[in-house]
Amino acid sequence: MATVEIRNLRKSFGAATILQGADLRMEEGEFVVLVGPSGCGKSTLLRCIAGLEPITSGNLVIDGEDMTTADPVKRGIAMVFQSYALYPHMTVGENIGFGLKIANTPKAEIKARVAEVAKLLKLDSMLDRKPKALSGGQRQRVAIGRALARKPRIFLFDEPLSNLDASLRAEMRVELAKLHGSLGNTMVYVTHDQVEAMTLADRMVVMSAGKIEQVGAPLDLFNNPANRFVAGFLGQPPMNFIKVTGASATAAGVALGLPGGGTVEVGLTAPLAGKAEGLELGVRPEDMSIAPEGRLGLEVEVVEQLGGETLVYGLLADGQLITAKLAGQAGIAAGDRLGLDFSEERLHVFDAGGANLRYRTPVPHGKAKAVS
Amino acid sequence: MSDFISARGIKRGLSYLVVGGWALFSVFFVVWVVLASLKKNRELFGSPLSIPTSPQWGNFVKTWVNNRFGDYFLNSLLVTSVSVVAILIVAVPAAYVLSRGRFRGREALSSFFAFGMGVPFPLLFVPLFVMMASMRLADTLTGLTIVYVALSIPFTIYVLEGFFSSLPSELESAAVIDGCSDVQVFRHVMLPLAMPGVATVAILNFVGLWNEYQLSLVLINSPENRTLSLGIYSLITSMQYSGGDWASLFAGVTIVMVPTLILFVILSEKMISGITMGGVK
Amino acid sequence: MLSNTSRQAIVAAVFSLGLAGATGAATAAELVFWSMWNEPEPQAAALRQVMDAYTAAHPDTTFKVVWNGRQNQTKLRAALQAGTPVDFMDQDADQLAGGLQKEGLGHDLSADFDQATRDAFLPGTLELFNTEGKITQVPYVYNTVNFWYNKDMLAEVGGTVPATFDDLLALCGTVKAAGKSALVIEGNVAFYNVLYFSHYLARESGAGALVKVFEDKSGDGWKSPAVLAAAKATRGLWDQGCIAEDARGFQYPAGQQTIALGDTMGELVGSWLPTELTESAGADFPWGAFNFPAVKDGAGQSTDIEVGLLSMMVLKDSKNAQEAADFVKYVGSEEAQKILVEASGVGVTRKGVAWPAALADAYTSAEQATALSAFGGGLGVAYPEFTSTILNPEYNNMFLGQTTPEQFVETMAAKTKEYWAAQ
Amino acid sequence: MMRRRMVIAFLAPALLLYLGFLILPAVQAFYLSFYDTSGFGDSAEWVGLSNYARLWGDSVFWRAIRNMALIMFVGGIATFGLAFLFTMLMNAGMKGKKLFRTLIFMPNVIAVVAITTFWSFVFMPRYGMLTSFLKAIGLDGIAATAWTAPENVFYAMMVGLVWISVGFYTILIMAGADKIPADMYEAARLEGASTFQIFRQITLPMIWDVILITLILWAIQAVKIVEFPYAFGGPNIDQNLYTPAIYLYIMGFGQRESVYALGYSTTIGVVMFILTIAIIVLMRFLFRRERVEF
Repeated sequence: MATVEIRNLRKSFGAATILQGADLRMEEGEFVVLVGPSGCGKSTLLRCIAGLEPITSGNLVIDGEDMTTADPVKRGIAMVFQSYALYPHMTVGENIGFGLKIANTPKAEIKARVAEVAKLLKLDSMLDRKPKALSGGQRQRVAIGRALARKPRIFLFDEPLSNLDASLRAEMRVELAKLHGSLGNTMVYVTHDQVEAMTLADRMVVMSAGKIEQVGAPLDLFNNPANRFVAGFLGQPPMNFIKVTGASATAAGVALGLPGGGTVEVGLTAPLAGKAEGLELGVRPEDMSIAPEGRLGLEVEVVEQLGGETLVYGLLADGQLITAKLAGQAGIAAGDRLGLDFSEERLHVFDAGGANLRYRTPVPHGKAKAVS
Repeated sequence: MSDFISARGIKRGLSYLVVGGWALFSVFFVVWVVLASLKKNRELFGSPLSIPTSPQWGNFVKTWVNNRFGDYFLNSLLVTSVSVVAILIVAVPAAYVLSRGRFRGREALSSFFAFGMGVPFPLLFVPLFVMMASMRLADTLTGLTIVYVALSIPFTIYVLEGFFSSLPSELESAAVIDGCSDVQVFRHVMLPLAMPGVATVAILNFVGLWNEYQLSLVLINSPENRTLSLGIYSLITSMQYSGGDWASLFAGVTIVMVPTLILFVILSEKMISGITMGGVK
Repeated sequence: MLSNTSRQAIVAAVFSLGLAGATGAATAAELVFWSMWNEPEPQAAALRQVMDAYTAAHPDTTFKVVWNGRQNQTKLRAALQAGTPVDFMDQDADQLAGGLQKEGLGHDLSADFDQATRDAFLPGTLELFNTEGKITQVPYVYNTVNFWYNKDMLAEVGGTVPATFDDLLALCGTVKAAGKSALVIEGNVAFYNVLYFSHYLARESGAGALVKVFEDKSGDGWKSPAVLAAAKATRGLWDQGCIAEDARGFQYPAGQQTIALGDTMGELVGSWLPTELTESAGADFPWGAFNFPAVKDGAGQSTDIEVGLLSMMVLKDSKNAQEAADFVKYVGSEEAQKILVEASGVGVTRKGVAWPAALADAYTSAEQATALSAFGGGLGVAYPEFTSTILNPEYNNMFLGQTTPEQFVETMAAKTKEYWAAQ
Repeated sequence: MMRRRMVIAFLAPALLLYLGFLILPAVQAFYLSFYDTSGFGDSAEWVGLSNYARLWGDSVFWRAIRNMALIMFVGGIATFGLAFLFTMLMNAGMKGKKLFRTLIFMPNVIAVVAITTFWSFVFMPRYGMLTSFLKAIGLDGIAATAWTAPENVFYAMMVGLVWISVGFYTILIMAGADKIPADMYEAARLEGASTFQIFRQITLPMIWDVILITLILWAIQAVKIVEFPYAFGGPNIDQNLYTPAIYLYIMGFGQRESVYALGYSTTIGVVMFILTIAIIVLMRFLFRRERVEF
């Protein structure tokens, strides 16, 4: 188990800057998920932690020791790759024991450790097979087994589930969570899939364009996004951003004009001063409800019945497209006119620069969650 | 519908005729050379398409013993195998570093090696001989081997670079994470994975050097150091003044041809898939 | 298995060690001989016998032979650049003349060859390639250029040996009437084909005519009527049916094989032909040879012949030049020359040593020779580059019908002028 | 991560051998091209660029260049045409593809001398196999052709050369084509494309990078070509078969006549080398095209 600290870490390839000064601290035993769209630099950050990419500037500290330039093997890490990266010329057993062999571990010890790991991952019957002869799920488990065998302080996962089909992915997600529970190691996990991120993470790190946008527990991020990017990235279907028709400061916060003539008044945590131009109202689809006298009028274009819930896509009075997610099987058809409403507490207001004007600064950084 | 089928059938048949005919011609060629080696000279010129009436096995005896093809065979085997092993020892690591390393001037160096493929070998004959002689390696199999290795480097590196660069980089990362040093990554992971490519260049170089005669003609004088292809060459030049014993020539050609053919029959699939994997990437 | 040479080297080494102990500064010499023969060839075996005989008589002198094959001189060039010690070597005389000898790398043997020794050579052979009275190469194998033919066939068709070029054309008709061809050529061997031209020109204008034509630096030498006549007459051999039309495509040695197969009566070529065809024609093939016939009103005689000699040369830088010279002299002795004839079936250069039966006519031709010149009228010795890159291919083009005799003359005149202008 | 030490250790042996035994002699040869020398003794004379000037006006050299160009273009069109044809036919679902592929490639592993002697017996007038074959099927008129007469001999040689080359290039091109996903072909078939259309519209564009590399390989080989025509020409090679490398060899190392123009001969080699580089650069420029991803 280990803490990992990243201080102002920068990474560039020639003229291209991939990471522009990341700061992050991961606690012992934490499951940290790096999430963001492709190209945001999350994999590069992971590879910098692993030691696969030299760090351009800044520091990497593991367990209080500066590891910025240390060899990967000295960092006490193991990594599971997207393509599993199993050695095709070695058997499953050799793959799992390879790291130990390189570390000159005695043969008997390697054998015992491989057997132990294989048992844990239910791979015992296929130790003599070559990776070619395994299914996708089995390969995935071998890749994890290989990481386990060396008893690393930190596990790194680089989109490990993206090559599996949907049902297997769900299954493996659960297994990973269990594994984390039983091992208790620090794990750093990269994905672009927000469902994986939400379900697995103790803490989530949302990244975009080489920057860390926000760090926090999944639900904190969902409920209290720092900016428009995080708000839009998390949640399915994504949050609606409604361009307001006008804004004026009030004693409590701001009064916003809605398409179709309605207004809404909400409190702000940040001063509005001078930022009234280009404000957007953020409403999650699931926070909307049907109300004939509601503040938003919707002309329904498409209705998706999902059984447990209903997705309604439609146009506001000024032609903006929004989505509403309604519980149950609502009897709505394309062409209907609906009134929608929402509760003020769940609203977000974003200024032209994307900052959430209703963002509440969380309790000072610390143990967001008790260590298990 | 039946029209359609028969038109297709004709087309299909035509494909087999063209491709099969061409392939059969290769077989015919080998069979003809072997048959020619069993003929009498008179038969050979008078009726090249006939089957030898009384096989002249003596042609082989004459070639193997009198023309010393037995000795040449051993020389060829020695020079070719040692050269191939040395080429691999030298070129495989270089190709690996050139295709997977990250250092300044890598591309330039890689092009610099490729550049050697454009050098016409006859250009090098005299300087090479003088160099060999000053190192006391002229007319030795060692000298010939060194030259073979050096001159095979550009092509070998070119093909192998293609191989190494086609290997997934995640395996390299995985090995690093598993604690491999850079040399261990090469030895335990990348080299075993590049084995098909290594086998291919080994075979290609073997075949090429086995049949090489221009360089050896310049560098080797003594009959006891001659290789098989020089043996063939001396049979051909002996035609002037001594007379053409064509049947023995074909016996010699058969002796030269058989090892590469056997190698080819055993390894053709590996060789062909290898050529393409590296050569065209 | 120990090879001959290495076994010999060991013997020599042991031997010289023993000697050195006994006599101090011994005169024992191991002569390094680079040879144009390949070891399995009978000529190599014969030379080996000659050397053994010599060593038997002169125990101090042993030999280390490198059997290089025909590219001997080229290989020697590289070896000399690298400072490899070589005492003596052999090669075609004309190639030596244009190579080592021209570069002044031959050891002068004049002092070693007294008049009696010189007189023992067949007429002209020792002098042909040795200039300014110096002897730097010593011919030991003698090839004459003649029409080599199947005597039986000549008798069968009822022909006689032609004395004039017209007789030759007439003979062609006779042979053709019998369904055979009188002559055959090798389409790709230009230096064989050019023999027709050089001979005809020599018969017309006398020996050495071709060199004189070329040495007219204006190029006008080619415009003399004799040149055009020679071109036309030799090209005429095709029109007269002397040579079968498909012979244009024969690639050496396919053409000469037709003689062995009984399709053709003969070929204008060196006296090595019977040896070269032994395998296909059999040892008892009825070989005959006659000289290129005379031309009407020509200045040359039919006994002016072209010859191909193989010579030995002692190298200037040899540390054992004297020993080597002694040996080379020995190669010209009756004893050695007889060994060569018997063991390898070649013609040799010493007077009175009979050539093998198949070469009997060649010996007569050599003995009665009134003038000698090298192949192709000797132009290739004096001007090898011009001969091999211009004359031979251009003549071959004309001879094989790709250009006309007139075009040939034009081209040669222009190229000759160009050649001299560039000098 | 690869350390500098390993990079150096892995590269050094190859680099040293390459520099010492290929680049250094090549540079020496280059230097020799400014001299007039027979190569015997020390009689080299500095002549500056006059060897190059002489080469420019040398009709034999131009004939060799012409032959080289013929091999490159005519031989190239034949070789690649046949290689494309075989790739197309074999990829259209022929059985025994591997066997055919192997047999077509086979001549490549056999010594050139064996192949050229075989072909000289094929083309030999009067008794040759081609003549016998044509006579056997009653085409006596064509059978009488002298295939190796001066006007034909170059093309006769080219037939043999193309025969070997087709095998090699078919393998390269087929392997490129094998990397194209099968569903692309299936999609095209569903749209009703013919075998040729599939080849033209799918295979060819998708293996463009392979084709570029094979074309460059072919061009390099065409410039350097020496063994096949030289061996085909026999001990006394006809000028009709000269390529620059053969001319180089003959000028520098002699044929029957004692021509020993070593300086001049290396000049030819230098020009050949420049030609190779120029062709590579030109090809890369002419055939520049985006690599297709799949």
